[in-house]
Amino acid sequence: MELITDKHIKAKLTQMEQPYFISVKNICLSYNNFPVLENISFQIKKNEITTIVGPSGTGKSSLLYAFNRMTDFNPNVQVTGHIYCCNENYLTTKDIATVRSKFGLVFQKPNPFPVSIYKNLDIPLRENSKLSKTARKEKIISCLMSVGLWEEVKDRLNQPAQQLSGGQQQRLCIARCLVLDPELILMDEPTSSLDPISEAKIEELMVKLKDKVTILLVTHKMNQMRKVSDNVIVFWPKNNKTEVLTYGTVDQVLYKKDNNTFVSQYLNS
Amino acid sequence: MKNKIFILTSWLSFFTFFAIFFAVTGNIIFTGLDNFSFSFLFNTFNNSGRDGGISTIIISTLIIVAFALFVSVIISILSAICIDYFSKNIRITKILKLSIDTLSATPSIVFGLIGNIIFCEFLGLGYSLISGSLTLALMILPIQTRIILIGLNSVPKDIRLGAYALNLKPFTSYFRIKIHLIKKQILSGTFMGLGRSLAETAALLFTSGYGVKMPSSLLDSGRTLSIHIYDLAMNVPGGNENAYKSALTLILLVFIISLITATIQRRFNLGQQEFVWN
Amino acid sequence: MKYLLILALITFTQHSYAKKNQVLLTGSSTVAPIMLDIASEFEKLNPNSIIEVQTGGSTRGIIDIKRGLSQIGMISRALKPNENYLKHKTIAIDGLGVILHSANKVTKLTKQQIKDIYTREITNWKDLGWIDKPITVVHKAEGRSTLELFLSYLGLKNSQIKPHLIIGDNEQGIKTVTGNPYTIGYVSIGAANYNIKNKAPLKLVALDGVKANRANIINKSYPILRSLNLIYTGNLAEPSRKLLAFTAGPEALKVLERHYVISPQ
Amino acid sequence: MSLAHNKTEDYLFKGLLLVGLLFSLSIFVVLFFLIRSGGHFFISTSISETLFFDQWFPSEQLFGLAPMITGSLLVSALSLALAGPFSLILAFFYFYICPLKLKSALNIFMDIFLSIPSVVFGLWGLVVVVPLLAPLFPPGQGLFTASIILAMMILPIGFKTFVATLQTIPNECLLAAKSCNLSEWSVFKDIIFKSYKRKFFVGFLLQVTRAIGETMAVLMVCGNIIQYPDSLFAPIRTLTTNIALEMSYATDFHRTSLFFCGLLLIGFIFILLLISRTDEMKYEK
Repeated sequence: MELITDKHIKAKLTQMEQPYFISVKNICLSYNNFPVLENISFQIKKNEITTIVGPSGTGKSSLLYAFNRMTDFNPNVQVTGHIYCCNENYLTTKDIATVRSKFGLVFQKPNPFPVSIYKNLDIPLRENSKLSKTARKEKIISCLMSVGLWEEVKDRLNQPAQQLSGGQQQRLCIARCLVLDPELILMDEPTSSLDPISEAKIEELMVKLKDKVTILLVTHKMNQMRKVSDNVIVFWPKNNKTEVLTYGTVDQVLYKKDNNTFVSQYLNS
Repeated sequence: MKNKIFILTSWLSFFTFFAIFFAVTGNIIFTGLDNFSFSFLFNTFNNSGRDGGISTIIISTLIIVAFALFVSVIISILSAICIDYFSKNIRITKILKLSIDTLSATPSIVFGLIGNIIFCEFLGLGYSLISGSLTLALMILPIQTRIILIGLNSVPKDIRLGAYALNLKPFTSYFRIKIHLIKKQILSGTFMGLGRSLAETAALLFTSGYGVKMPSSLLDSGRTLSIHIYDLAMNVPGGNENAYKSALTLILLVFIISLITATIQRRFNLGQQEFVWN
Repeated sequence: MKYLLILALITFTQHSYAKKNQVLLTGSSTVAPIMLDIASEFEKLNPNSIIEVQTGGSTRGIIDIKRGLSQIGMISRALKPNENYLKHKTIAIDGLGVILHSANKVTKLTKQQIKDIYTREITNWKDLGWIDKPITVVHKAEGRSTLELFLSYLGLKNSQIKPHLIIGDNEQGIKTVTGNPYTIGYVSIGAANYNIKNKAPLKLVALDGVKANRANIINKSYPILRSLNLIYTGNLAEPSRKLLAFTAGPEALKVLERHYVISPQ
Repeated sequence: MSLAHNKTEDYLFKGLLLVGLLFSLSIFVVLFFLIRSGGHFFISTSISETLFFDQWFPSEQLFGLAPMITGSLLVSALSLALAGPFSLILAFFYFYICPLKLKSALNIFMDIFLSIPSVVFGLWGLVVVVPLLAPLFPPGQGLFTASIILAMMILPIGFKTFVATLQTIPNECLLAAKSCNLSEWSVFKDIIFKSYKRKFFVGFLLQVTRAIGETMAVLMVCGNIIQYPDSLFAPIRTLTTNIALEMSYATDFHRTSLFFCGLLLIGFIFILLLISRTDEMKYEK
């Protein structure tokens, strides 16, 4: 039985850590009651890129999906804990619609809808907002411009999205999240299935988007982490459970004195 | 708001299906169950079906359906691969697909005629289990080919390109790689074939005949459950009661088989995956 | 290609097709259930003989006999003049009864009344002394022996009859009539009697005052009668001849009794 | 891999391919035998006389098939109109909305429904549906009852094929739809229906061809009267019921006319496929 009710934690939180946009408090995630994450806590600053790194299998992507409440469809995943954003626990609220529109999710493999490019953005927009047709068109054009796709696709908007290249498709997915003007974009190894050139474009795009939206990135690529992110959270397995080893700004974490050898090796690879 | 109506109509369709289902099967179960004794399943046929059992009929049904499925699974995989192999050449695929579709659309009564002429007379097999099951195989072949073809077409492009890149011989690329990907379609195609063959009456009437004795070989005439139901319901006065009982046994048979296939699907996780997020 | 296929099939069927003491009967679907029972009685008495009974209709019985596919044919009508090269043996006599729903108040019909009903001169039950409801006329499909018998009794051609519903076998006719109280149809008396015994809401109508019961059929006063015949070509193998003799025997009589048909003696 | 091993596999594959090819062309074997027994019907009676003539009395050498053709078309069209959309929505419900526990139950019940013999449907129709409809719309048996029974029979076929088509949709695409918080209706309308319209065609095609081909169930509930139906509840006769009714008692020329009905049915379906083939080909190019 929880002694401290949500209200207490929320009150304490608001006056102490105002700059923190999202605060994650003791998340426990278990995959058909085999514990993967054990009370993980960290904070995400607004308009900054936070990266979660760590060896594979430590449940990074699982946490990301928990943010967007995708775990509700999987009966054998149990998530408990608090994700506070604008004093609302997003993990347990009933109003999934706002959670999904606030937290956009970009998958590892680009997955545009099997419809035309324009429709790919128009469908979610029409579904989640009451804008008129022309207003929607402007928003879509502005999103396509912000992801740098507009020049490439402006004359073939009605062609199926499958005909775009891998990098373009991933950028279309990012645009699809942007169209709902989210506050946080979750990216699950967005560039792992792309060639280096489009990977560089995506990274460049992430930095550009920083002023509009906060980004939570999960990646294996250390140079990408160094190049792009502002602060880092390191997940490290300890007796088959994952715990947050260190977190802070990139330079704090990288040049910390007492890192054990494996961690520094891993971080500087 | 539209979404609410849509969800409502889909739930409605779900319940109407169950309503129809229980209306039809309920009628069978209700009339079939009164004084339904298990001896009905085991003792043999007498008094033209009015009060005897249906043991011989169940056995000849299983033989016919099993043999038909056996033949049609192999041939449908081959013809699906053949269509997929020629998919580059538009003209050939067009002809093949057209012929498969026309075959799948041929009415069962025409299959009865054709089976009678080809298997009973031309090949001289006469009224026998084998001509019945071959006609059945011919009938369920197109449905299975069609579903396996859907599977083959949905093989992801990169696996297909990978096979070309490695310059694999067609035999290996089909029988060693792609066949594992379409196991699910093969199973669901076989099951649809099974369902269709158990439900078939018109075609078998003229091919596998009317025989009620225990078939000693594939060349003996044997009567399937659905023909037995037809004969009792339509031909033998007073056969109504046993007709419903045999219909009940048929439904129990199918229920058990569908449970088995459901467990097979779950054990080899052939079933279609849910939206597992990782 | 054909021989290859048969070879493949025969390899795993050790059963040789033409057995010496096998008798194959094909033909009318009304005679088949009766012959099935007689055959099983026959097999109980002489175990090494195997009797195969197949349906397919009277015409199939005649075609198979002509082509020598089967030893004995079953037809539910008398032989036509152009078929007199075949020998026949009547195993049973069955009448054709006009059936009504049991709620129907009409009990007897004259030949002229039936003729008017089937050619839609009379279209309402109140003309026959019942309530004011349209008559639903149930008729049989082309080619059936019961149809030919009924037409010859009424002296009409099939194109003159205007039915509301056409049915195939007897049981379908019985179910149609029991389903709708305002219908009139005709089926074999044996089938109708069996259903009446099983409390089906059905009744047989007296034709021109002659009630449709066993006595009237035996003394042949009932107007529409038909003989169920076994037909064969001249040369008969030994088991078939024994089977033919057996059909007149005491066990066969009990089977005829069960099927509510009358033996020819 | 040794070269020898390679060679035998090639021949093996060629052989298997040949078997596959032969059996996928087995429709021509069927046509050959049908024409062999039903063909010379053409020589003696002109086509126009049979196809557009409405008197069918074989004993009096009248072979008019027109009413039966209309009967067949109407029954299958009406049953498709009833069962087609119903099975599509049910398939989508099964695929996207249905909670996990209900899914296996629905699947098993659908399999049972698929294997109920058509005789049982006919019997159920004759014993339950017809007495219900008889007082309201005499004579009870007719076009409407036959279409309801047929719609019930072709429902599982549509359901199975639509589910098989839906299963080919990549999983990520649906995950993306969920993550963008799309409602079920927009997923169905915009994503699935818009892009998979052609693929659903196969399901409808299988349904309508099965409806045209159905015999036993229709035989018991359609009234079998040779006429153009004047109302929705008027009795009709389809080509298949005609064959079933008269096949066992047809003498030589009548028998060939019934084979000709079989040929006509296949011709029907052939034309139906050709029409559907042209636009499916456009989609594949």
